[in-house]
Amino acid sequence: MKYIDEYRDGRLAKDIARQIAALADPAQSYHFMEFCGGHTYAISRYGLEDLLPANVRMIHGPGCPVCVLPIGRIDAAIALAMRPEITLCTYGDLMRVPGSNGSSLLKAKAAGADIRMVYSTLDALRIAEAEPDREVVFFAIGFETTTPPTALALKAAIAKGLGNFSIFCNHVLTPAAIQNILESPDVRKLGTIKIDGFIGPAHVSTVIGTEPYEFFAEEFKKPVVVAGFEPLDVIQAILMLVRQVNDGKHEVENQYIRAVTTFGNEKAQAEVADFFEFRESFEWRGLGEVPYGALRLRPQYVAYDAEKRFSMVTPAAKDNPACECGAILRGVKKPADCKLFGTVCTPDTPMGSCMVSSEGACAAHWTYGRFREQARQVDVGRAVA
Amino acid sequence: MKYIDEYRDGRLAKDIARQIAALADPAQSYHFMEFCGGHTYAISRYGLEDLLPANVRMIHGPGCPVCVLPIGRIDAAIALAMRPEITLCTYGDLMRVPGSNGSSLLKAKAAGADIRMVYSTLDALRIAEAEPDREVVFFAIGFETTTPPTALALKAAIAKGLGNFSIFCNHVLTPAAIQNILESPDVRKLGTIKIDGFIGPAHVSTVIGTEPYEFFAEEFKKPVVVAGFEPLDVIQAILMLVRQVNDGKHEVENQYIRAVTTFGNEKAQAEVADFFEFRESFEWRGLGEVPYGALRLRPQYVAYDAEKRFSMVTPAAKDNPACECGAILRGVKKPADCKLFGTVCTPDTPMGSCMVSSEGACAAHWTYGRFREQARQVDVGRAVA
Amino acid sequence: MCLAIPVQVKEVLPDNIAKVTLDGVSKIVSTALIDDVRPGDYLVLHVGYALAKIDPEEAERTLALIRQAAAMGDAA
Amino acid sequence: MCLAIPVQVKEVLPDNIAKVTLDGVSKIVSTALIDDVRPGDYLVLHVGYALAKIDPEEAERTLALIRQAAAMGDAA
Amino acid sequence: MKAYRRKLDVANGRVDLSHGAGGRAMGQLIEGIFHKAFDNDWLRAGNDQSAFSVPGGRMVMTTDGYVVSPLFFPGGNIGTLAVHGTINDIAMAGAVPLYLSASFIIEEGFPFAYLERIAQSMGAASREAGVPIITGDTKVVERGKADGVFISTAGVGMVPDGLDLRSDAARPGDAVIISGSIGDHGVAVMSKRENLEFDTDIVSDSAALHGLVADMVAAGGAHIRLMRDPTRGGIAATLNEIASQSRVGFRIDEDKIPLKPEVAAACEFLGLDPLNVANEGKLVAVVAPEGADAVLATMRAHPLGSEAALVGHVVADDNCFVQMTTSCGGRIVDWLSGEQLPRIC
Amino acid sequence: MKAYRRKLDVANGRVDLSHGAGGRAMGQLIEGIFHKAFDNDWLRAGNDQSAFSVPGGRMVMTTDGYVVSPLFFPGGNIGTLAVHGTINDIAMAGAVPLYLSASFIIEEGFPFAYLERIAQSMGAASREAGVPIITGDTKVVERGKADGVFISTAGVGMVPDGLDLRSDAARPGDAVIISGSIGDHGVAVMSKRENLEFDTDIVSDSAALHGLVADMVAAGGAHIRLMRDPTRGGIAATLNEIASQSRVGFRIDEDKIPLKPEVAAACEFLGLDPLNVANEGKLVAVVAPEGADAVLATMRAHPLGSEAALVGHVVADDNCFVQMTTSCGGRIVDWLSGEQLPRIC
Ligand code: SF4
Ligand code: SF4
Ligand SMILES: [Mg+2]
Ligand SMILES: [Mg+2]
Ligand SMILES: [Mg+2]
Ligand SMILES: [Mg+2]
Ligand SMILES: [Mg+2]
Ligand SMILES: [Mg+2]
Ligand SMILES: [Mg+2]
Ligand SMILES: [Mg+2]
Ligand SMILES: [Mg+2]
Ligand SMILES: [Mg+2]
Repeated sequence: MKYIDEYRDGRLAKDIARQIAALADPAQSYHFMEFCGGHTYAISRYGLEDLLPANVRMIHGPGCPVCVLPIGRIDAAIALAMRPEITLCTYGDLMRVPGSNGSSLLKAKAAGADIRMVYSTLDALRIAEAEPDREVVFFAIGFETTTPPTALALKAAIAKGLGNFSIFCNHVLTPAAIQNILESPDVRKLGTIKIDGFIGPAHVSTVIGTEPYEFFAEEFKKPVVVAGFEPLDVIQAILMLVRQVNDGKHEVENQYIRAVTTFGNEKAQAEVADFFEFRESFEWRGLGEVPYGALRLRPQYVAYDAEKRFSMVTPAAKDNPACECGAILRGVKKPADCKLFGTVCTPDTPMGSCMVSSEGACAAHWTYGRFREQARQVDVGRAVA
Repeated sequence: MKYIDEYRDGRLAKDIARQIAALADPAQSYHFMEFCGGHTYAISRYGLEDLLPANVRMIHGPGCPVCVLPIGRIDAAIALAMRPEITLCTYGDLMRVPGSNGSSLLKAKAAGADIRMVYSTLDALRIAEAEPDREVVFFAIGFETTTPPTALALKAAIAKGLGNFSIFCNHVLTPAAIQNILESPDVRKLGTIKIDGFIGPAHVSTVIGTEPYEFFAEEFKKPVVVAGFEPLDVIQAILMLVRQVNDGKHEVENQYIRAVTTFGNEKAQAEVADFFEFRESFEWRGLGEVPYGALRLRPQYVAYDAEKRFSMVTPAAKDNPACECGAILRGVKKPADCKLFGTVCTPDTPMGSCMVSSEGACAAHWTYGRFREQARQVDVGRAVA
Repeated sequence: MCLAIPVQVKEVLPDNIAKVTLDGVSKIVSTALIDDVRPGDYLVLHVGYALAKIDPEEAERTLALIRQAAAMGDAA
Repeated sequence: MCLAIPVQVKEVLPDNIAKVTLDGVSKIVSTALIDDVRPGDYLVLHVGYALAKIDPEEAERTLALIRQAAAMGDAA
Repeated sequence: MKAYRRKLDVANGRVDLSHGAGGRAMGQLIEGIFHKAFDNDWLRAGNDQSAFSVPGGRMVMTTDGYVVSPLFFPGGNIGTLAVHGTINDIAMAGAVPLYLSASFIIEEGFPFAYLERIAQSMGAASREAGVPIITGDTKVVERGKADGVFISTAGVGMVPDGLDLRSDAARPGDAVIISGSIGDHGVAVMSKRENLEFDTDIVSDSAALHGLVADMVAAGGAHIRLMRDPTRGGIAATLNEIASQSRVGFRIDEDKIPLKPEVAAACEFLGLDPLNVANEGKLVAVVAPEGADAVLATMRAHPLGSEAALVGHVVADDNCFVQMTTSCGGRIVDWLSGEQLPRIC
Repeated sequence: MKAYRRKLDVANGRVDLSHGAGGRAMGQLIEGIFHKAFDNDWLRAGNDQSAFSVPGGRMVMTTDGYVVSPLFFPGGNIGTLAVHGTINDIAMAGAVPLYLSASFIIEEGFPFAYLERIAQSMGAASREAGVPIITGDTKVVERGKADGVFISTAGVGMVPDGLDLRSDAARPGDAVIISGSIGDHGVAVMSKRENLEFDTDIVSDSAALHGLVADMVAAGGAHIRLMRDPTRGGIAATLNEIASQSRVGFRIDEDKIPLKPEVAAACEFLGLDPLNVANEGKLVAVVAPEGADAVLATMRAHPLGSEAALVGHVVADDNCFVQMTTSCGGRIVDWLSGEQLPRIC
């Protein structure tokens, strides 16, 4: 697979890792946050942690749109889907996300809700056209990457005069979240650790470009390397971050230059701007309220806004108080530090947001990496015995 | 089963049969037509033919509302049922009745039509109430017996303001048909045989009484005995007819006096009269056009008349030209005289009206009595060999 | 034609409805076409509606006539 | 986040639609967010929409940098 | 660090698509409901198939799919049927049923509570019969693509040495014996059908007949020509099948056929002939004349055959007619044409 | 006077409710489509069960329900799956498959033409495998209560003397061998699913593996610990099942797992892991180290095992982890959680 296989070469990855080890100052530690779930996934899936020296540590950020969706939004979607006139279209990722009281879209479907999994917003549009008697609602989630397809669907629905199509908008914004991680008042409550740099999003950046990260790099004096999602992309980005730290720099670098430009896809940005506007504040699961952290439909498209059209309310719903997602998403704790991890909380029965999608920090660690804890525990156990 | 078992006593039947044999003049033959399929069924089901002397012969009349429904009406019902908005409710009897080109409601259902079998008009009403988005059409068939329940359903639909309920009316009238058998121009074409008397309908007569038969008895000089549907009822009625013939009488007698009165159920008649009026003419399968042979909804109920509401057309459709139903229904021929009988035409693949319902002359003979032909053929064969 | 059976009224219910039975099988039916329905009455039931009352005396009389004809046949 | 893959344009179809392939698997996708799509182009595909073009020269440059870093690590 | 598993919420939960996807949720459903209910080591071993030893000889294999609606009815449910029906098809060869398999196709949304009730009934029926369910399969299909649950069972059994019952073995003169009253099952099921609802105390006759059959084989094995359980299509279909397969006719006597008054009454209500109505715990045996008395006596001594009756005989008839003597004369008993529908006329 | 029967209009006709009612229409459907397609004397005998002789010894029985959607896909259809899948479950015990049963649950309205195509494929698959379908059942349910057709097959087979493969038999040090490339079946089916449609030349690997297995048993019977066909849930589910049943772990090597580029590409499109994707003509064998080479060589000599590969080993691990070495490091291979869904992220 061109542009995939070349970037998965394990030998090169190991060589670069050796170079990282050679460059990393043994007297100091390097903490880098990969904001995106895509990077978290690559790190876990390919076992990149095994290659890094002990003093280079990756902190998994909140960058998974499924994980960050608050329970209340899931509850609202379920309540909507249970209405007999509604057909709720959703990406498969959302089906198993837990709402309150063990509910989920998968279970709502089993209980009779008309919920259809779609691969693309185009499928949702097709359903709305084919079944004019149904109220077809597209459950829109995703970062900047996924928003333009929603905008185009809305545009097409308007062009076709599809009166039975609407959008439950949950699109969220990356820069706002990164900023929140660095400056939110919660940081004090949860404690924080030093973050020495960021790996910036791959596909979000194809849309928004590298320019939006300049502010952080400057304001918080942190290097940012925008990187692709393949293992070599990630390991190269880590090398670039180590170099910046060693050089005392805090620049925005672009490792994913084959697909990301400085200003991104301006056509896509324009489509989004036509239909969406900022929300003043939006709850991110695990992060709390994030100012300007999400989008909603512009007022002139109220007829297509499912929240308005169906007077949806987002019930207040609490995460499990034992869940450490907040601290994990800020790098203060690791998944295995949570006492629910791997006991009551697993991908089959997720309790917190980080266990929801395979890109969540806890899920990635459970699915791909938990043998490491185990190996450590076993080793410790043997040493003690 | 009270009022059933007593009238099925085989010993008594045999004794009465002997009395018939004793009374029947060996020098003459007695041809009686049982108008009703119910009687045809009883004769075949209980093997009453085995009991009668050779010179007393029963001719099976057209009295089965399923059998007499013209192909075109079935075709029209199928065309209606195939419309996506329509739910067609029907008694189970109609499901297998053949329309043109091997079609049937059963096959239309298999092809996707929404067709529901109901036990009662009440069920059809319930469906219309429960599914307000469906256009629920009740496929009404039947003689005077079955018409009052249709009238009550219509009354209830009006009272409940059920705008999605309507009736495809195929209710037919017994006296008109009997008259047709005796005087239709077809009789000349098909030939006819002497009919010495009629067994009059059981349950039709609970509604209309015995009075309507007075006209025939008088006009055509034929005795009529209204009789119940149990075997003893039938055999007693035959005895009564033999007596009348022997006595040169042509009266209306009432064997079924436990349930039938002279003027019938006047309350039921009034309900029918409120909602229905005569059709000037209506095709009976096997008989052709019968003047005043059927009912339709009165014009003020046009909104409930499926024929009007859905602009139904009854396509011209021909029976199989080899089918002898017309002659059989007039007693000119017997089922086994038809060359299609038992070869291409069986209850599984009926070609003509008489093979359709288990009360049709051909079907009853096939299902219950065909071993007699066989026995005769075998006997003949042996004699020849 | 016209499948109909004799059933006995067990219970008269509101709105022209009755519970009827035949040998241990019972069903709810409409009696809207019949006046003065009482428990114990026998009715002729067709497609969920009672069409007529059965007159027990006439029924007995018919049976008596049948038996009488049969006796004559038996003798014959 | 944001599963996206590099696909090659096989055929440009009317109405901002293209047929794209990845190793013998092809699919119809929307190119409404991209200008000047041509057969042979590589695109980044996400939920049925192309989001960006892949620049082959930059891709080669990145790989060269990676190999260079690796060579240094290998030597290390 | 073993994964904790939340208990199946059998009281309130429902089957969803994950229960058919081959992952942990499916494993939990199978263990929590099926293994628990069927309770044997074969299943617990968790192999793709189950093994057993046989002594060598003639075996039989059979299968049936169960799609009954409603799923629960007086006297049983789809699960008891699935066990009894397949055991009976084995027993009709005179064979000793040994093992069953069960394939479940479940509609998304089906309540765990119903599934457990069905599985428990199956487990109980299989234990009572001494025929374990040793292997199975579970699939889940989307809502609207099934009707609650469908069950297909298959079974194997061992035929006693020297016994060879076949549907073409009926000979003129043979006796026709029915093990008990007909139509109970069909009437019990129809009494709960929407739109037909009527009240009756009739319960399904669903039962495993292999015990009765074993007694019959012991008493008159050499004389038994063949056996059939008259399920779909009733006695009428069974006799017609035998007639055409053996190229014979039947002459049976209506008066001798055991029939409960309530079943007769329900058939009057619905316009059905009890001869066409399904049975799930009855058998029809065709027995050489010299063995008829012994077989009948043995049947009557068994609780499932206490009302057994000799109802007629096989006759030579190239037309394969099933003729029946009625109270008044004679008639043919034919297959039912088309679906068994309530009629108005 | 035998009743004439109009020919089944296979080209244009559809299954209606009468075809499941136990009357003549059902008989005609069964004879006209199933008996014709499966073509053997057991079925034609028309008994409720079919008989066969066995020599005595250990037998296996298995069942599976088939509900695949779409019914037809590149490389096969629901019928070929129903034959291959059940044969394979028998073969996984090292057994010689002998006989199959087939239970059909058909949705009202299903075209005869499709049913015949499916039945013909089953007949061909069963003849090719030498495993006849000797007994069956047909039910018809109302439109909207099934999904075209469901098929449940069961099968029996005879285990060669001395062989005892069990899911708890894997031991540390054993070799893990896969018979060929993974994920072909799942990708072929998904390529035809509505909303997912993509074009690929990939065809299902659906195949009967008992021939391959017989060779393996002949070459290294004593060394084979167990075999599994990695169907639903893919290789990942199969290895995890074995791990937990044998209380061991696995260490496998991603680079060694045979995977077609098109399958890898389709999984990239859909966001799926090929390890979770279903196979229908592949097996995983766990083999004692001393037998691994011989077994692997034998497999490679068989057309269905020409791409067989030794992909890893069993390790001692109380946690029963399936660990996989990737190009860059290591990871766990876990069961799939929930349904296999295309993902966006
Ligand atoms: S293991 Fe579960 S509960 Fe604990 S932090 Fe992770 S998601 Fe939250
Ligand atoms: S046998 Fe069939 S074709 Fe012939 S007269 Fe009777 S119904 Fe008509
Ligand atoms: Mg069977
Ligand atoms: Mg059933
Ligand atoms: Mg059976
Ligand atoms: Mg299985
Ligand atoms: Mg049977
Ligand atoms: Mg199996
Ligand atoms: Mg399947
Ligand atoms: Mg299997
Ligand atoms: Mg069967
Ligand atoms: Mg298997």
